[in-house]
Amino acid sequence: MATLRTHNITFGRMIRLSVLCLIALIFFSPYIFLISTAGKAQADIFTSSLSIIPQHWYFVENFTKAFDRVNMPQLLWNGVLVCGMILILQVIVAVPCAYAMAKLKFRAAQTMMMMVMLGLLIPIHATALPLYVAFNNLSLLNSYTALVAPFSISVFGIFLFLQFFRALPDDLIHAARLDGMSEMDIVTRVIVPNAWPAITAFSIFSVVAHWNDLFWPLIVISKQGFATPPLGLLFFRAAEAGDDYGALMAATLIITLPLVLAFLLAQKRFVEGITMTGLKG
Amino acid sequence: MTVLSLNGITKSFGGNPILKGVSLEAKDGEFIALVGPSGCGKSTLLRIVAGLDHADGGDIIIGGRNVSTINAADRNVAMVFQSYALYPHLTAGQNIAVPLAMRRLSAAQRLPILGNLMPGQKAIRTGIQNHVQDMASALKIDHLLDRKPGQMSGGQRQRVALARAMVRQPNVFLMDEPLSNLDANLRVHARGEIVDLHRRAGVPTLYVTHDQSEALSMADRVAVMIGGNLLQLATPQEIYDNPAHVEVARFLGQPRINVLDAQMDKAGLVRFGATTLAARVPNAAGKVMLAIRPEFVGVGVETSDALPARVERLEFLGSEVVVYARLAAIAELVVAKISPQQSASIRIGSTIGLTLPSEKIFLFGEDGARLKIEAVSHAGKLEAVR
Amino acid sequence: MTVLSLNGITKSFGGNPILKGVSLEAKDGEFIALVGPSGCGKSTLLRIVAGLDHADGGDIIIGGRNVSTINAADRNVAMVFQSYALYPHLTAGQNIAVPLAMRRLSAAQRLPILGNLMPGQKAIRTGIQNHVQDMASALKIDHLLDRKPGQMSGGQRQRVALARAMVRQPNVFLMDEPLSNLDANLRVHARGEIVDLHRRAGVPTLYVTHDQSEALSMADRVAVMIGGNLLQLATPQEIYDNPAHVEVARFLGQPRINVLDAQMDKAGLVRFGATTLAARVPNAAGKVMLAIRPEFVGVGVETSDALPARVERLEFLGSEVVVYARLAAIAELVVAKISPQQSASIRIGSTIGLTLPSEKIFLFGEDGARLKIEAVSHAGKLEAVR
Amino acid sequence: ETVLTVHYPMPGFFKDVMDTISKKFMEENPGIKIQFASPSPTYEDGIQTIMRQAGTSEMPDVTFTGLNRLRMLEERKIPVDLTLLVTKEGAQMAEQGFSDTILKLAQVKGVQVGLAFATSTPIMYYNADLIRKVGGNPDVPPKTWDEVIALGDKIKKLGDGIEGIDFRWQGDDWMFSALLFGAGGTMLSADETKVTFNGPEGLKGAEILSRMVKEGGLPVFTKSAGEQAFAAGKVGFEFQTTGALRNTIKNVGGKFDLRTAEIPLIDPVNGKLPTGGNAVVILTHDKDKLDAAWKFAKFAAGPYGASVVVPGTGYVPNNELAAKSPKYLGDFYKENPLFQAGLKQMPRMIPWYAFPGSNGVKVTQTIVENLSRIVEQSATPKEALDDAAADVADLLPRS
Amino acid sequence: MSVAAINSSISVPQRIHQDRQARIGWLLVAPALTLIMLFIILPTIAVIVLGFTDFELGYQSFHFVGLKNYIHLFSDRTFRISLWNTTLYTLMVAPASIILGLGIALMIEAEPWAKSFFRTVFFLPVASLIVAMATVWQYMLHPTMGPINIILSMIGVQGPNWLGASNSVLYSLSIIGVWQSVGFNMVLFLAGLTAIPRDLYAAAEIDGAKHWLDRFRLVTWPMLGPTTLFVTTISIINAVKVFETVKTLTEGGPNKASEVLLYTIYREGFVYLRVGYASAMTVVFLAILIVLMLIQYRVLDKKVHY
Ligand SMILES: Nc1ncnc2c1ncn2[C@@H]1O[C@H](COP(=O)(O)OP(=O)(O)OP(=O)(O)O)[C@@H](O)[C@H]1O
Ligand SMILES: Nc1ncnc2c1ncn2[C@@H]1O[C@H](COP(=O)(O)OP(=O)(O)OP(=O)(O)O)[C@@H](O)[C@H]1O
Ligand SMILES: O=P(O)(O)OC[C@H](O)CO
Ligand SMILES: [Mg+2]
Ligand SMILES: [Mg+2]
Repeated sequence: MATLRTHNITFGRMIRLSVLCLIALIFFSPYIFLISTAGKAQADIFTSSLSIIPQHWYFVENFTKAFDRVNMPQLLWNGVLVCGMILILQVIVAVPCAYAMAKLKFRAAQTMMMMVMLGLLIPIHATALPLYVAFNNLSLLNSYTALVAPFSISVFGIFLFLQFFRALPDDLIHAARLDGMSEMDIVTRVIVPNAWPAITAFSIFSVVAHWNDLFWPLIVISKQGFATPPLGLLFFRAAEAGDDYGALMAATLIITLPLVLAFLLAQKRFVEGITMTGLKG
Repeated sequence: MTVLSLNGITKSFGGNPILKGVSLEAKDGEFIALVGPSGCGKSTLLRIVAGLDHADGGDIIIGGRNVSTINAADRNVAMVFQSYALYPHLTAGQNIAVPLAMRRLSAAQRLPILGNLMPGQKAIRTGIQNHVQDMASALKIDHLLDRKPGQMSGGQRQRVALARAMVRQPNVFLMDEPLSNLDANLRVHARGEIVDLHRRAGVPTLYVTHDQSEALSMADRVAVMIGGNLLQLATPQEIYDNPAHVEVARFLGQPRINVLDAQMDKAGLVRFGATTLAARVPNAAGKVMLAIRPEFVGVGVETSDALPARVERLEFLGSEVVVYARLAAIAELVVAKISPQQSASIRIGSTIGLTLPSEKIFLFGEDGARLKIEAVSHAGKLEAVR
Repeated sequence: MTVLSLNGITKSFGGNPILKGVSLEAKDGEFIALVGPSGCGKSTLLRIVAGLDHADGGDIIIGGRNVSTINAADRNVAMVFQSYALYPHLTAGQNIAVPLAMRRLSAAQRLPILGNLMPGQKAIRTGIQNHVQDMASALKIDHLLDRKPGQMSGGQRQRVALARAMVRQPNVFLMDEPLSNLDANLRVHARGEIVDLHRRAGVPTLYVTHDQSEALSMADRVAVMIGGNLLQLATPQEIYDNPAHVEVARFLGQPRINVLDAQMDKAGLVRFGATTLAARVPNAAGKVMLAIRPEFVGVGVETSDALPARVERLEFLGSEVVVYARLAAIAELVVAKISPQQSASIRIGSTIGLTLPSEKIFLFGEDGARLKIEAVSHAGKLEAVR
Repeated sequence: ETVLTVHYPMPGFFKDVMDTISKKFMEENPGIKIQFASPSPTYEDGIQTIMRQAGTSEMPDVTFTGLNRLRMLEERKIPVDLTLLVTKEGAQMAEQGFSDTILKLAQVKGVQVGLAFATSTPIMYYNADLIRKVGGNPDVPPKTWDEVIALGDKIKKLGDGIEGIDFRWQGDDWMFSALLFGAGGTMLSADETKVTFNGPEGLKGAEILSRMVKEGGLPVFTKSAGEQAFAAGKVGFEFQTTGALRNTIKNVGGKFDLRTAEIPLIDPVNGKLPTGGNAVVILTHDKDKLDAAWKFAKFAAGPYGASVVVPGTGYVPNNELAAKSPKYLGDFYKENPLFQAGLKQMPRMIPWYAFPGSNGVKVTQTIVENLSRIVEQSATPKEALDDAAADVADLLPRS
Repeated sequence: MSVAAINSSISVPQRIHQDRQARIGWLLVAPALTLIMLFIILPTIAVIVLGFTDFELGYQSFHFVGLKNYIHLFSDRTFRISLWNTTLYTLMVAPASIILGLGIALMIEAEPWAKSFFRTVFFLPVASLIVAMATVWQYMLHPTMGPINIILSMIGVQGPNWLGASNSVLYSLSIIGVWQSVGFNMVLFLAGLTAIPRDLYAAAEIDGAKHWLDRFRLVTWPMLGPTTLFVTTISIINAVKVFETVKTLTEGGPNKASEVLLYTIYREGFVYLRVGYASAMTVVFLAILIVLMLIQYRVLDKKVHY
């Protein structure tokens, strides 16, 4: 008997695979040039011929330069520190709030819902001016505080956790109350351990956003010591002012890689998390 | 000794009265099954007893103490949920330990890492471990203690949930359809286990189910709740043989009891269609309901003292056959339960004779309340008067 | 006339054989219930018949045509899913219309807006409307046609799902536990409806359930599938009274059949514990299983020709009582089903006498296959030899 | 120990230079420590950073500001007035190479806002290989715009994606000034009340730009695209600051024969050129820091600083001592002919015009935007200049 | 007595219970609420107030100027261009990234192979620093030496001056914008797809939906409704918020052809330092966002939820 469909190659699947591969190639092509350029000598980069394989193998030199010219470890550390602090604060603030909104009956829950909806609409770009003025007046510019504080609240996080918690069975919380847990116990012992898919999904959103954010660091940071990766890269780009692209691409690779690796590791949970949080709708 | 008593509990949701004054007393070690159709307020009542929800009116007294205003956590009530509500991130052992840890360890001792450094913490934890181990042995789940709920079958989860509820010797035990997630075979088996366990623990238990056979087979007393009222609270036998209300009669018994509309005159003659039953019921003229359980309906050939009926459907159930037959006189469907042997000669569409033994007949008034029949004019079968 | 036939269907998932060569024939208008424990491959078989999944081997013939390589959409098979699988964004009416629209309207006519401009489209749509209306009337869901599934109760949804399946007069009707999402009372009611509907439509039906009473009461024939094999396919009565395999006997009947390990010698003497049954079974020496249904186990006082047993549990079920008693001789639990009257004198812990009428006894070989008993040495009760 | 925070723009040009200078400075002044604030990518970014930080604790002690933005700082009274300090030094200043001409570069209305650090003029870079290919003689570079345009056209016609000219009109008004001043024009009238860049001189300049596009093979490049294309050997001429010389040499590598020459002037007699570059400006008012900062400013802008800046970038020496003394740069120019183009143009240098009022940045943007219309050929030179003039008039302070 | 009468519908235990929940609720919500106030609500109010002033960074004092900023906005050519560009950009990027995201998600979901490989490739742009990738794009889009134009010229097409010409710069930015956001939408759609019950597809197949397009129309598309709404919302907001690529690649040029709202606001506020005026722009920007969302939820929300 002929086994139909299942996992063998059909004509339709061939087409689908080809289309998928083609689009993937297009999407990936900037990275091909990124990697190739990171391996080229300065004089080989701007040539009129299209060569992907570097003529001279210059990876080591370029990476060395990337590390030499900017304080790459400092930059990466700043990125990790800032994203880490932001993420931790966001989760610590958003989880209890979302729990209360989802599972406790009290009037403020509705007010909060309005605030959250409003907050979702107001991007940092809109509030940057007064925030800048305020940080300026408090002499807090050029500090981790300035980088972290405005993002310590993530209404998107509250929204996402809210969706997730609503789907958690009430019985679980009832059982916990009967077992003698206080509401704080419930948050730390029941909610958080079970919110990992949502926290993972949120972490990716949060880290991607803040690791890549240029707008805010550009405004509040003028000292290199506090530069986040994009700011550092911007500086690096300016520093090499359109010439040492090899080193620039090497630096770009160094800074892009951690996030890509993180996504690779977490992607399955990420999709799961989004599914479970009902973010999809 | 009365350990749990509910006095006139009322509750409405958004103006809808769900509980209309429910009162109930459970004696020490008693197992009370609370049955009723879906949405009648069983879970609501249970949640109110647990302290997870609060009544609009009425009092809850547990062990002599009015706990109406007391927190769920402080009532020392244990509950098993339909969904089991095990903590998915904890192993079975850790799940069972939770209520003990919450009660025996101080807040400081419970802290994640710091807690380990607190004085006395070690000893208490060991105590809890032992206790959990004992409980697990009793429920034969020793081998599961290291598994998480996701790695257990429904029956195993249910046992862990039971263990978690029992481990701390609660004042009252509440169970909300704990077996409804199990498959049929396991369910029958688990019934026995719960009854055993209850007997050993001796804690008064309120057991919600909508499965009548569970209620009848497990409980010391069955409380039938319908439409927010507790219609009857009695032993299974009493409630089955002597239902106080037509809804109770209807709710219990599979297949359902036959209820026929009838008219009763002052003289005590009950008529339905052209058939008459002479009974003596004090002050009860008017519309009545005549009810008889399927297993008491006699099925035979058409004779003069049997009611003729046409067979519409036969349901073979292995050890018995259910006959659905429509009475020729009043076009009402009557259900009879007979043995397969008896049913051998019966075909769909054929006419049979039904007899309704009058001593097995219940009469209910128009409001559904049971009418006590003081005497029936003649023993034996319901007479067909043509 | 055979309308559906399956020949040696095999299927494995990731090397695990799930179906091990299932063959089955359904005649026109026949209602076949496919029962078996969870995970035995019932749904898989159904999905293969529907064309949603494909067998590794074997053929499916529907209406004389081998459809093994044909698309689900072209098999003209209707299916009702356990989850009902109604389209949540469409009203009941639109849901029911889908299979008609898919078949009657061309791809162009189905286009969202453009479709309305296609010639002939109006007339066909009206035809579909009428058809849906008729179907809805037949199933008494006229009033639901404008509601979306989210606004309907379980029972209503189930009826809409039935309507969607029936509306296009399929060659074969497949149902995968369509009642398992309904509550007990509704379930019993819905059984009747489905049987009725089936009778009117006259389409051969494969009905999957793991509820034995559904299978026994609804089906013309019952197919018992266990571990990927179809162990028996026969009428309900036949399958109950004459199980071909110990698993079939175990699966059907509530409470479960009693199965006792026994030893048979060449002479045909069956021994279990110290008890002997003299039977004549050709070529069957060695270990055997002796089985008897609970309703045939006689319960009485301890006499010399009864087996003494200690009562461990009594389950009152209203019209009957189930007695769990442990045989004194071999410490095996035996279950008996008796009437409440009979049970009146029985107490937990007391000793009773059990009789096992030998003509009601089944013998199964070690492999589970039924052993035909050609003759029993003496009629009457199983003799207790001390 | 005094710690000085120093901010500078365009690290691409200056990072190595700054590192070298500060190292040497700290060696010579052990009591002073230099630390760098995050450099700004451009002059415009630099001035914005300083203005945002003005008066806050974030404000650096010393900054390097584009010469055209000194006025903006001065109008907001942000920097320290160095006039007194200069006076106190007396003759010593001149000895150090700070001639009056040089000092003037960083004066606004008589106030010494800073000391010129690096100065530049726009020069012509060209690809000798391409010129040879079209039959030109690379040893005799074009002297007029017409010649440039004619050669550009020929080069463009080589095809294969080769362009004739890259002219750095983007970013700010500096290269436009080169055309305008080269024709003898000015931005505003002498009393700074009227816009004059749309006069006949300006128009000539704009027309040259337009002709470069139409006839000379000047494509619409972004700043970096043009640089990259030139470095790849795909462009015949490039007009931009001499400050980019060192980078260009690095980028070109051995790919082609790179040459430089003086930029053509529309009016070869009276034509002038804007002075690019930046000045070191002291922001701190703290007594100790001010002393240290003054020391550093003199050091950086002094002969040693210049001797580092010039070879490291391509800027022309702003210090007369450095330019002449063999101790500093005397020999360098002999050995590096590419660097001479800028040097030769020094006599024509006049200040890079700084617009009055608070809208300076916006004025510059307005001019650039209108230039882009010319380059894109979406407006005639006249239309574009008139529009720009009208907009700029609105942005000037009303008096 | 009257107090008791008013509260008669609520029993004492219930009130105690409610109070307790409210107290705990407030406690848990308090940090979030404080921070929302501090970092969202107050600054927003400040922006609105500043919009009525002539505040400039660097100058210490400011005056209230009434509606002057707003009146000026109407005649500000840059602002108008910026508004128009942002609209165009959004109209290009949002639909393209939604459709591509959906298409890719559907193909990946249907494809048993290399799911996570494809997922990663398409998500890569989301996870990459746009500042960094901008440099790559600038190179890719180089008019003469960029790989894109070289490839185009191989097939005999004269590629446009992507980022350099005012008639193509917005398209170029849009291409980058789509490239950047498709992966994000794809992930959301993938999540939405996994949540669709398999039974519905089986039912559709049995109902005669032979072609995948039929099944898509009958099941996938309607079931993805809520996801699509969410994705649309996010895509529009993100498109309206375009900033990084403009800042790093074009600085709004050439000739304002890539001037977009946020960049204009940024320039007014942090480059020209005219905070008052920039605040007025911000208020308009916010108003646009809010109106967009309101329309979305009014119009679409009813349609997608069942
Ligand atoms: N929080 C609530 N808000 C509004 N109505 C509620 C709430 N909780 C329960 N109800 C309503 O109260 C009624 C009783 O609910 P309850 O859960 O107690 O029924 P039940 O007897 O447990 O039913 P089941 O057998 O289905 O579990 C139902 O009609 C339900 O809709
Ligand atoms: N797509 C699949 N991949 C792998 N294993 C599968 C798949 N589908 C079913 N199975 C396995 O095949 C076996 C039979 O599954 P099936 O759903 O047919 O059982 P069933 O008899 O319908 O059970 P139930 O009564 O629980 O519905 C199960 O063990 C199941 O885990
Ligand atoms: O680089 P500089 O210092 O020569 O200044 C010139 C202009 O900034 C170039 O546009
Ligand atoms: Mg309930
Ligand atoms: Mg199944």
